[in-house]
Amino acid sequence: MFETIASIIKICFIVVCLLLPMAFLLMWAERKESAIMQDRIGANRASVFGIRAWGLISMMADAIKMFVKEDFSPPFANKRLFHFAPFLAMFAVLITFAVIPFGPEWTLLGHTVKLQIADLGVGFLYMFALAPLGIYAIALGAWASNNKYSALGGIRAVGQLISYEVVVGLSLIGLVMVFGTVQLDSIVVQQGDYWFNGWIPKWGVFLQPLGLLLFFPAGFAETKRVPFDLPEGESEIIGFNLEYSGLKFGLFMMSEFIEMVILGALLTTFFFGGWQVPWLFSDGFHFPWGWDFSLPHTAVVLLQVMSFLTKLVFFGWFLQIVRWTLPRFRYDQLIRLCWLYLLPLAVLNVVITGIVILVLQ
Amino acid sequence: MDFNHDFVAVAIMLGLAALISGAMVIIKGLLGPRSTNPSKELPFECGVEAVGSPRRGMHVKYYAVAILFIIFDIEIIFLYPWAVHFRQLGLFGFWQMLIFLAVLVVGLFYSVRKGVFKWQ
Amino acid sequence: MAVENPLGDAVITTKLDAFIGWARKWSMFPYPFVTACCGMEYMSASAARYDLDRFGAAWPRFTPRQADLLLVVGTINHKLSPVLKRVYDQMCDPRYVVAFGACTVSGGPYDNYAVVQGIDNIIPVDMYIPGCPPRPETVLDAVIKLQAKIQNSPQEM
Amino acid sequence: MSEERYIPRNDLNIETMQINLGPSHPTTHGIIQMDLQVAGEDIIEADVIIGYLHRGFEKMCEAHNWNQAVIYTDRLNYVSPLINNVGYHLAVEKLMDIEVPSRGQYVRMVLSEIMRICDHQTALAAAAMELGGFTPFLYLMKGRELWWELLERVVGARVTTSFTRIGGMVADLPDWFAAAAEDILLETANINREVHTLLTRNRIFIDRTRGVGYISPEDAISYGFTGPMLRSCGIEYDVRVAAPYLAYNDIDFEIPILTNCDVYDRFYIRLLEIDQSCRIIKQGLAKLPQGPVNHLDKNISLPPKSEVYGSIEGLMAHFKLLMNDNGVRPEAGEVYHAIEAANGELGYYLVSTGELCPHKCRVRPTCMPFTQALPQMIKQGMIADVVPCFGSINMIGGELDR
Amino acid sequence: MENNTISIEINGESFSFPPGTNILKACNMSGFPVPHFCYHPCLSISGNCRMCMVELELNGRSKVDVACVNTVAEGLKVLTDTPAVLKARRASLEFLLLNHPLDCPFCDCAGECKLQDYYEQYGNPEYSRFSEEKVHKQKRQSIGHNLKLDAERCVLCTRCVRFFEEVVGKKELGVGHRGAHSEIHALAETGVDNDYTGNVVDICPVGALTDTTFRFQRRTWYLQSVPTICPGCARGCNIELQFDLEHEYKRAGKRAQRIKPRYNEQVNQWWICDSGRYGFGAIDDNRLQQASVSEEGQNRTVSSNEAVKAAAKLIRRFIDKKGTAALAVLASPDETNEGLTALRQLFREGLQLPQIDYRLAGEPQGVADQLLKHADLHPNSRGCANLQLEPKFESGSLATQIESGAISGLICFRHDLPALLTPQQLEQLELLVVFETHVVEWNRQPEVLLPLAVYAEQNGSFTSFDGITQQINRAFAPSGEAGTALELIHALAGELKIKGVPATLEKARVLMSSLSADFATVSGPVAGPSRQVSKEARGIQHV
Amino acid sequence: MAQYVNHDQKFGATEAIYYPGIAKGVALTIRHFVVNMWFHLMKALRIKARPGAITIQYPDQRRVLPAALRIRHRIKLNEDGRLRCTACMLCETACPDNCIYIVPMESPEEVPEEKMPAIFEIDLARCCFCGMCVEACPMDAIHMDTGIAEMASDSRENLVLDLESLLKPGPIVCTGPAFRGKEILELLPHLKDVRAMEHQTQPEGSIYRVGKTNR
Repeated sequence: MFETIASIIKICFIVVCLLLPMAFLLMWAERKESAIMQDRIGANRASVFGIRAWGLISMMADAIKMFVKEDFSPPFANKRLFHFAPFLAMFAVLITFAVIPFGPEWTLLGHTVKLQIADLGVGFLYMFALAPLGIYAIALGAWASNNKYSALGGIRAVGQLISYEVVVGLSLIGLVMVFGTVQLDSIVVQQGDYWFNGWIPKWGVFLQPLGLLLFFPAGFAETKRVPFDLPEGESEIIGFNLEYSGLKFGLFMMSEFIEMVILGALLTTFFFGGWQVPWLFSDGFHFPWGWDFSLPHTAVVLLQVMSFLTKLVFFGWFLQIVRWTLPRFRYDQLIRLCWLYLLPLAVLNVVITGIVILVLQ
Repeated sequence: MDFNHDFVAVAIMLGLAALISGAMVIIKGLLGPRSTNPSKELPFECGVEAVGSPRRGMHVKYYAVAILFIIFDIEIIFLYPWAVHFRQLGLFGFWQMLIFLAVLVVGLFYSVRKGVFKWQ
Repeated sequence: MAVENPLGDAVITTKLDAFIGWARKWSMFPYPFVTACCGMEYMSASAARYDLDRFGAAWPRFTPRQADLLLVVGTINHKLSPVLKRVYDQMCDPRYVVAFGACTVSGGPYDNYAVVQGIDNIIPVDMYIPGCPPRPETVLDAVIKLQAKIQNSPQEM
Repeated sequence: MSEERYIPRNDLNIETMQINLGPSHPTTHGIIQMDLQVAGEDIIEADVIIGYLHRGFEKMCEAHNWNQAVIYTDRLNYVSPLINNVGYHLAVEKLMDIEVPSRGQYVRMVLSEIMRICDHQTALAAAAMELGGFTPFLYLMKGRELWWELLERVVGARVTTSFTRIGGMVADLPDWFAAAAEDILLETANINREVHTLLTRNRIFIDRTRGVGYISPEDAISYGFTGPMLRSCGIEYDVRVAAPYLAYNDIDFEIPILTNCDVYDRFYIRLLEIDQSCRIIKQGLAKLPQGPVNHLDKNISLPPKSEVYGSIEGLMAHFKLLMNDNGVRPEAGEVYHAIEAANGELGYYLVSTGELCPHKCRVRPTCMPFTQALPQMIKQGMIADVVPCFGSINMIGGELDR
Repeated sequence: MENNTISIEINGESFSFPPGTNILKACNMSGFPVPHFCYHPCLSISGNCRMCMVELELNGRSKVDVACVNTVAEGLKVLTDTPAVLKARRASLEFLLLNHPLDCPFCDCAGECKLQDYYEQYGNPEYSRFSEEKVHKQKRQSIGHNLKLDAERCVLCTRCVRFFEEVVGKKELGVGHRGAHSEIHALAETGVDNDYTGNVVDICPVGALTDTTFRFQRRTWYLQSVPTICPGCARGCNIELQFDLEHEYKRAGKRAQRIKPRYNEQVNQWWICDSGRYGFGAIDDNRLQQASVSEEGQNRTVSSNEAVKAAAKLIRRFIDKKGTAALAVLASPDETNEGLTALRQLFREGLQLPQIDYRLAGEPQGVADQLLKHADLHPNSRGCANLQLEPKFESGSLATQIESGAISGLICFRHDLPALLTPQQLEQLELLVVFETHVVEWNRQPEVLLPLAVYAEQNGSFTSFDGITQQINRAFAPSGEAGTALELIHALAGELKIKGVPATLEKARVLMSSLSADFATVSGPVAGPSRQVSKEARGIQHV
Repeated sequence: MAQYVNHDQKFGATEAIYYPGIAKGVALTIRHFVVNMWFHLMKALRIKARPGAITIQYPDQRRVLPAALRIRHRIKLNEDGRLRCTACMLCETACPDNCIYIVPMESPEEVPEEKMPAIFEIDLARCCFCGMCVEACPMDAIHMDTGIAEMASDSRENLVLDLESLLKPGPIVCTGPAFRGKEILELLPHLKDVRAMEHQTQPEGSIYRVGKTNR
């Protein structure tokens, strides 16, 4: 019973306090951050009672406006699929977060709570099984729209997303080989180890640098953001969602941003130590140069959760930077990049990892 | 590990996600003005009238990629259990999987030579 | 569907109207119907120096379904006018039209056989921006005035 | 959708789909319609439909007098209006057989080069934006904005300059101009570097542009390409060298040549030309001679305002020039004069019958040949290639459709 | 070489002129125009503007002198554009402009001002060296009912003074004060008062004398001009009708702007009387725009075509019922010869009507004077007479015939019937078809009322009282649905199935010329309306 | 003299492996971000620094507008407070768009200029802001230097300026002061601050030097 209540609280926390706000923040960052790096100001005029909040209020206006915008359902479309697709897009990204640990075990009032919604033994498989639901959402929405641009966008999306799905999967094999588990929590815990007398944490980024270089573009491609925004391809085919109006379009957009949050979370979890803070152990900091700070358990947990969030925010920021820096791929180049560069390299990564592990054994 | 409990949590997650997404879609369906006119009921194509339907056979190249995906994705699923138990399997397991991967790579090479990724 | 209040007490509806009007005025996704010279100033107005984004009106949506604001930027001639009309028709409510520049307002210097003498002959216009092309300040001024107009008009829901 | 058209294209019976890019499409930043037959991502057939911005340039010029017509030349290539002004009035002056004083020529040259920079920056910005690079777009826009704000202080307008008159300019360059231009030149070079960093050494960008939109040098010549488009095909032709006008003969500069005939080279050559324009501006401002900018004949250029307000002679000369039946009337005859505009050879063909208005005012639009060649360029490629191809030809609707 | 000519050399070419010809005239006639302000071929020489400087060379001695005062002499060599001459002219101009006010912005003469023209051609490339305060004189003086004098702008050429003295024969203006303070002033307290005052505005080379009717109405460069003939009286003065068809929004329907005389040696020389000059208002004011048909007391507006059809039906029915003798036609002496020819063809040759006239008893007569004015206020009475548009047999005036019932149908062109016939007489008419240019108060509505074009709206010709047939030219399209007499009569003939009525001007001319010797030559500029006020036309009006 | 120079580009391994080029680009944008963010932060902390963006925050900040600007028209009064315009119609004649509409009338006896406009309208909807009317005006009456960019309106009728609004363009009749050195650099945040200057009332600023008046 306690676990169920805890789960509900955790889920509410994740969804209400983490995913949606993070997506919201990312949308804000999308505009504000791009503005700052482009020497401009970005949305800052919208205000409530004189509070402008650096343009955050503008995002609120966007959301409200999308709610009260005309809900256009094209008579030439397949109505059921047309309305189902945005639902599916949102649903698919919301559920993915279930297996990502955002904190260590927390002993609270005698109960031990895992700061993770579901520590499934098949965490990886859960993710790879459910995340691609989003592909269906796009494919269905694009097809249902019955518009040539969206049809092109849809078929591009399918081609792109399934291709990079393979690389995402393959690039993480090395990581699984290193950690010997597909349980995400376990992976994070193992990243709390250290090398070289505790100087360097055993984070995925050090264990699998090539894996990171492969996973990062592949994961990025899964979020359909520039330079991988071919399904949208605004200046070519306007986008797979061009017949959607108001919030239905907003849901597609929001799912993209949540995907970015998830990508950030996955990068954090796999390669940057998850909720681990370097040299923070369950009883406090133990620095390799000999300094020690003991901290109460709750403080440690909070620090670690904060660490997770900070990393998340950083990757959100970084992904935006990349998104606003690069031009867009072409479809065939994208596919070639995936199958001819990333995929063989991922295979190579598996082989190299195997050799290294065998040698070290 | 209480698997039951974790799956309950997943179920709750699924339910909540469905609730949120569904609520958004349904509430959106109720709000907003509505109007129509003959032009609005046509698909948008840069302001000119669309000729022909989008719903017809897509180019075969897209399907070639999809077929490759099916092959490789399934193989990757095979790789996961192998990777988890890689340390236990040792060198023999490594060679086995190397052969397996070699076959895959040969397949990939074959498809490259067949021009799956060539678009013109 | 206009909001009717059978009680005659319009407090709630006007508050709601004001609220929705507020949201709509700060979130205008433009559909830039860019044809000619004014496009240069539209680029300037949306670029860093003048930054239309500050008014929540900088994210161009190139599909009329998602756009709120039809920015008709540049000369519309008779060959192009059906295209403009169709794009306007395909927009979702609520929609606002800005005639950007002299050519769209009145035909401008092109008082001849080829050019539509003001797009208000084709579609209703909410805001006229004179200038050939209008300076970015004028564009921003038009956006501010349009926001006031949206805020003060009854909102359809 | 009942009217399905199945067009068997090849042995595989690949169905093609007809897609319209434009008239109102983000790629077509001028208004143009591209009617594509696509099989998957490949373009099988391409048809370019123009005329969406026809606004009767020639007829309007014929209805306005020789000086008034300049406002219509502004709106030809609205990215670099001043070059158009200069070209038009050089043609009129050739018709009237007069020459602007040497300061006037230098001023025209410097302003033309500034406009060339703006034009290239805009073209590059648009091309970058359409490839998804919004940040380079904004950086380049920033650079253009600098020049515009400088020009605004001299000319009074940001885009439509209408700055030249027969026999000179509306105003002289102020004395602070060189100092201000110096700083902006630095910033322009800086922005150029940033664009290089962001794009030209980026594999994604190279892939998108290298080898795309190929057109052979022979085809380029037979289509009538000029300007950067032609020079990116390795052909050495520039009106500034072939038939020097203004003060280009006194200036030391390079004309970059590239030989790959593709979108990358067209993009790159514009960046290089910006650098060269900076050089010309720098030298031009350094060499700027003293003296009047306007032709001194009272029957050609307006008297100074102080004379108009203060003396009956000035007032009468002013009236004689401005009253409709006493304005400038070139002798009957015809003339063609070409200059190197940002996009290539911009020529004006004028016919005078000795009347108040041009009898005929035909412009050789620089981007017309490019647009004609566009179907050939994009037919080799994919849908996504339309974007860089179109961006690289820098089509300007006002000039194309006139 | 004949005895009575003197041969001189102008710019290297030799010409011969009668003795006594002044050099300015000689140069002008030889195609080497010499600028001048005060000289006018019709006026005495005063030689005060010093603008007509030329270089005269006789017997190896040369000097720069005014061309107007000197007359031709055997062996004289004249050079009109040597540097010395140009310098002298420049100096003259600079002098004339010393005290000239900066009035071009509100001077009506701007655009047709000789000062401006000569400054453009001969003026100083440097601007004025005069930096002192200019002499101020009185502006805006009213010196006659239509004249305003601006003394500051005056260059004291005294053309106006001489015009009144020598042409009109009344000394009404004079020059007062001395030196830089000299100015023109009216001798009488009430200002000038004669019938030719407007001409001084034309001959004034600058904007000193302006016309109050045209003052500030329109800038001269907006005006287009067409050469035509004044319809004011039988003199047939040649005029330029100046009009503005652009700027429609501010014209308020007013097209004709002013009338300027046009030089014709035989008829009016350079002049025109005031009543002709200010008569252009009738072109646009109070015009009949649409045809109307009256049936059983119901009056309705119809198109001209329908009205012509109705008229034809009624005429046919009337003739069938009452015969041709009861139907009278009243042609108009204001119509063109061509229109009258068509009328004659239709009614006299075609329908064989005996009762055709062009006069009506009691019509107003003008007062003739010795210069231009003629008592007959219609431009084409002679044309009517030439075409024999007179009743075939005398049987009393139209009024008495109507009263007697001999005439019960009337087709009338442009006569003020309500004023000339009593209401009873009009009531007695069974059929009244009226072709009219202006709106007239009808106490008995005509059965058919057709709008007619005025002279400015059609091509054609008028024959003056002394038999000179001169062409009039169309300046603009007829107002409303009006048609020319030629068109309407041709259409009517078509409806009446009468052949032989000319449809075009040329056909009418052919027919005409066989009818009277006066019509053998139609004089006048054949060219259509010119786009702008031509420089040539302006040159003549200033001479 | 100009010469043709070949600039062909060759690509090597750094381009082939994507990452270096991308990293350079990302580094550039990050640099922009960090630098701008630093100045934003300084400003948020009320520390005097240049702004973090080149943006003009329009209704709150305004640019210093140059005197040569061609923007909304006005008609000047002369030193005695009389209308300068004498309805000479040169502006109307010079206007390529026919957007000026003048009806002249005779002015009262006491005014030296005999003629004045009864109606003077400029249709901003037509106007192409070419400045030819200013150039044509012989009386220094019409100017386009009000600095008023606020011309947008929701009806075309409001875009017609009548004589009254031309004479009283509003409180912010402005033109920037004459150029003082490096003012243009207001745009370059790397070199100088964005100058946010409120407009000052300068009713009689003219770009033209008015010469001797010896009328």
